[in-house]
Amino acid sequence: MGRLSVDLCGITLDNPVIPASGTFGYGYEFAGLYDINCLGTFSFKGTTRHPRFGNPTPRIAEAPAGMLNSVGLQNPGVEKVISEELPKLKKCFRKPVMANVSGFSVEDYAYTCALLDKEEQVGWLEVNVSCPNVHGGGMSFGTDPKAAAQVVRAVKAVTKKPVILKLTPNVTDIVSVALACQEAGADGLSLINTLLGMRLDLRTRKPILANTMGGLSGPAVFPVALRMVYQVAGAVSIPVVGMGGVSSAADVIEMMLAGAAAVEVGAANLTDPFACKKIIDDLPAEMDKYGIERLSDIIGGGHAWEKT
Amino acid sequence: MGRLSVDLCGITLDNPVIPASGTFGYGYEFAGLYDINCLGTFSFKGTTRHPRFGNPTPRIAEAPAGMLNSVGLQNPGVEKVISEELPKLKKCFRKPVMANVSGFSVEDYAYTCALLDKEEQVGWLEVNVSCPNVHGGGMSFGTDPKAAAQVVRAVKAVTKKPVILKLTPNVTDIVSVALACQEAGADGLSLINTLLGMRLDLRTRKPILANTMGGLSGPAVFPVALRMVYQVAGAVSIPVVGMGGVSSAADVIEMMLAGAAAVEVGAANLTDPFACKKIIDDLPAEMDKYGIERLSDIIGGGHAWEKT
Amino acid sequence: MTVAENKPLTREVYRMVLKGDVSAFTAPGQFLNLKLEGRFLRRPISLCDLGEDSAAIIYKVVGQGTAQMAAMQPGEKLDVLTGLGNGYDLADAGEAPLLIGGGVGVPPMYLLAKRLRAQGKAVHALLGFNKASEIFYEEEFRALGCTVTIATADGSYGVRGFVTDALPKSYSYYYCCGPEPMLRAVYKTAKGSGQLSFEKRMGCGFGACMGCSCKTITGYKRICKEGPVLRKEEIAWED
Amino acid sequence: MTVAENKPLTREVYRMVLKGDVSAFTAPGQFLNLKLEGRFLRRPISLCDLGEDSAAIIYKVVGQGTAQMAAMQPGEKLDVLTGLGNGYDLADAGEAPLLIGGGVGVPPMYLLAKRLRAQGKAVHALLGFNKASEIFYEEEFRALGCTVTIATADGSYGVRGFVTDALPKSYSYYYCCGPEPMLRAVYKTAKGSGQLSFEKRMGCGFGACMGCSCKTITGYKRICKEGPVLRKEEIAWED
Repeated sequence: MGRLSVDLCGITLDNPVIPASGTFGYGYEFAGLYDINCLGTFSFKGTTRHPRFGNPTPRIAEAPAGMLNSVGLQNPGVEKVISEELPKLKKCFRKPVMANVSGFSVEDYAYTCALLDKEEQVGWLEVNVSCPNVHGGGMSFGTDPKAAAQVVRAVKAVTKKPVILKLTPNVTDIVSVALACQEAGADGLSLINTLLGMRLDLRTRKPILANTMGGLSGPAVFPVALRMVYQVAGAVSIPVVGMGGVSSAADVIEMMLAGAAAVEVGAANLTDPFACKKIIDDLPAEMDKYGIERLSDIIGGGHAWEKT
Repeated sequence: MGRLSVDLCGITLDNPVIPASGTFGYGYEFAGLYDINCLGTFSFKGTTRHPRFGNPTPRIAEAPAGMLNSVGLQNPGVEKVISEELPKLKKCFRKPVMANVSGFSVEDYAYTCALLDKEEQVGWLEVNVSCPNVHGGGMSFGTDPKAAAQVVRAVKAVTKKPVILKLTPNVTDIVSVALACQEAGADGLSLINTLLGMRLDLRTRKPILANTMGGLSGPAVFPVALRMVYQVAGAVSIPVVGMGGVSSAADVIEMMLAGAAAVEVGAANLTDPFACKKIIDDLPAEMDKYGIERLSDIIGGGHAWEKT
Repeated sequence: MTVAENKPLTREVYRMVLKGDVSAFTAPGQFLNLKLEGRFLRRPISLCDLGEDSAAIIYKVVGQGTAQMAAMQPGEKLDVLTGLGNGYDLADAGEAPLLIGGGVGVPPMYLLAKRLRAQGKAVHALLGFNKASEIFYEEEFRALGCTVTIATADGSYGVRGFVTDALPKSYSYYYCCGPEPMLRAVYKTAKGSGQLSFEKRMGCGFGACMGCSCKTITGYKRICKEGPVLRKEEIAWED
Repeated sequence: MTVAENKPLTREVYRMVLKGDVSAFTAPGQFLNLKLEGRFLRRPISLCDLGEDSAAIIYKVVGQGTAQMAAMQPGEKLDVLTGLGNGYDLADAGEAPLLIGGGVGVPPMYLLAKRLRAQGKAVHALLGFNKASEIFYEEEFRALGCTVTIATADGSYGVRGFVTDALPKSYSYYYCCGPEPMLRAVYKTAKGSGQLSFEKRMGCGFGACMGCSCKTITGYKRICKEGPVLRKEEIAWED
């Protein structure tokens, strides 16, 4: 157990840094750049029951201190992920990986998770009920506590692996969704997914994204993400994985003080492929600055003042 | 009627640029810097029934491409605003001003609006049901369509001036709130107010804001604001005032394409006191770039492709 | 990398030379990805020329990002990802390849021409622009020993019309880079086989985000990774 | 404005001289507000010295913003709002004013001392620091003809302890600038009347946003507008 190690649902991570789903592919793009075993783990590309091409392009737009994406869950489908991607991954990553799952019906979720449950490489199932990109899809589950709880129960019924629900920030009351998921048996929560946003092209007078709207990520969303992590971590007793605009070791520390047991890094990987490695390398010096001996000591430390 | 002029609820604005409430005081701070009659109008400091000091300090925190504030509606109360601020304003601003009103009960709103209704300087009442800073205050009204409609009806009953409801973005479905306000008789809508956010001080391990959380504004929120303006303008038939991170003439045009009849500029005024004047000066050249003859022609132009 | 040169070629088109490690580049048609101060996403720009320790790019000022680039001074440092994408395969060129470039699609053709000339091929460069005032690099291609045809949409120089109005009778193979309408036209009109380079809004530029995916006969491809160069035979036009 | 000088005075404290129009400054104790590349909010920094067309500021590197400032080179341009806030009123000084500065609260005392010396006052400068290695401007105050007392918290130089442990027996009036705990201590211990300068996180710095309001005996005040200098008599400590 080093200074950086943390526990996530019973599995020890060497450090809390986790590339977020959709920004790290299935790992091997980055394995060509550095040894990805330095990561705590990573959450692989959102996987669905059936193969998906995703949304039409353009899928990407620039934003102030961030970006919009409407990739729309492009993935080869769970069977191919298991038969082709995971074997490739095994060659470059020896740690348990986080399997990110999306679906369009409760059955989809259960089907996909049941198959991934059999894969020993998979340490956690991160169930995305919040992808804002797919019409009538993921969105609806994550915005309704009952629907989210339904997904949790269906998934828990088919797996013994820890189930982490990934929540959408596009709601009035994220705490109620979080509590419903905990009650339904979720082992952890991860938040925030992207904020629904949009840009228009002044020349064509049309949306820049072919899908009209897309998810905003990057530093721009960090204060909103931190607020929601703080609120949720203060309300639930299961571990919370914080994400949303994290791009430095200091951001990781701030998220953990807010209550995150681990931290996912998303958009930063796309502007700097070495972002996560740099953050991990920077953490010890950053911890020294603030007199932090072990990262695990500060989880939720930002709530201590409330009791005084 | 110049190239820049637009109509807002029956009142003609020389241009659509409106400093947002809380970033322009009662006008005369800026009147010392330039002739504020160049503005379309401005929305004055959020005014309440009783005087308020607001929240404890720190009330301000830095954010990527934006800022957090938890000022908490500091204002001298409606009586003093009428007896002291408006007369001072009359000396430096000859156009109708937008009166921004907040309250903590339906009666508060009605009381404050009834008094402001008698002031001929006041052109519009912008009713803020979304201020995220006041515990148990504004927030609740704006997150519940029924409560928002209640406020609209109470205010409409005491004024003949156009009533513009200022909506919060911290909701799952802003369109439902917008439609409820329209149905209840609102003459217009303005959005978005700030996104609820938070920052922690890594040294003290406490929230930077004394009020724990505050409202995020600035360019960071622009894509979320644009998305909501686009959604609401596409759903309602009353004028929409767009705001959220607008800081350039191009942003104004993008907001109007999304459906905004006029545009409020907030945080930009705080980093550059001349921001609104510059935006107005830049508009004609920016319009030329995109072949826009009159700004009023492009309102909602970003929706045209939907019909094709 | 460090900006060594940054000069306008026309009113809107600039040429920038960057000094630094360029060992990652393996073929013409590849691109680099620039991080600009205050912009979140990188700017992908295709490689125009390659030196021992320098890379030349040509870009058009269209938005705030490129305007920022145009203002950069020699000596300024830039965070650059190099050697990105899958470039042109010279093996198919044959003896008399045709290189078709349109507007900012011209630059990658320059390094390709240079390499093909080095192999002693008879290179015909067919370059399309809107009008005479926007033409650049005509002399540079001639200096490589290419035969050059210029087409201008308004007829103010060379052949009036599009590159497809100036296709030569015979060539062994073609390489093409330009705006999508031009790619489609060339795909439909040009005889024989070729390779075409595509442009799409990218997130990362190195294959991670699936932001620039497209459908092809041989499956889904990432323009930034398996592309930007695709073979005519695998292209499946969306819509 | 343009950076003319930017040098460290201690390991963490820097002095920057900015050239440009400084006509908006009317009194010591006022501040300027800097826009830094990539930072949204401006950085308010109190005026340390004033020339015909230049202003000197002294700042401590505490965060990313100030670290960015420390890296700035002469010649670099900065967007600066000048002449902000309500400074010290010299009219109350009397013949032998006491100037109390702590840490980065020392700089505004320098211009004040300069102005008071120009009026022929007998100025006593009482400056507090954490330790000897953090002391700056002792000689500069002496050069103005001030009597100078230094207090260090760790006793590594001058009087051991806080400025309140080194208050002189007699003085006509006091002016004070420093961290809030020091202001409170001086407010409680120092005899007679004075003016104290406050620091708060600001939004705009020119009175628009109400981000830095505080309660006083005479009503609500904005630290950036009616402040940063408040008279002892009007101060109402929050808490």
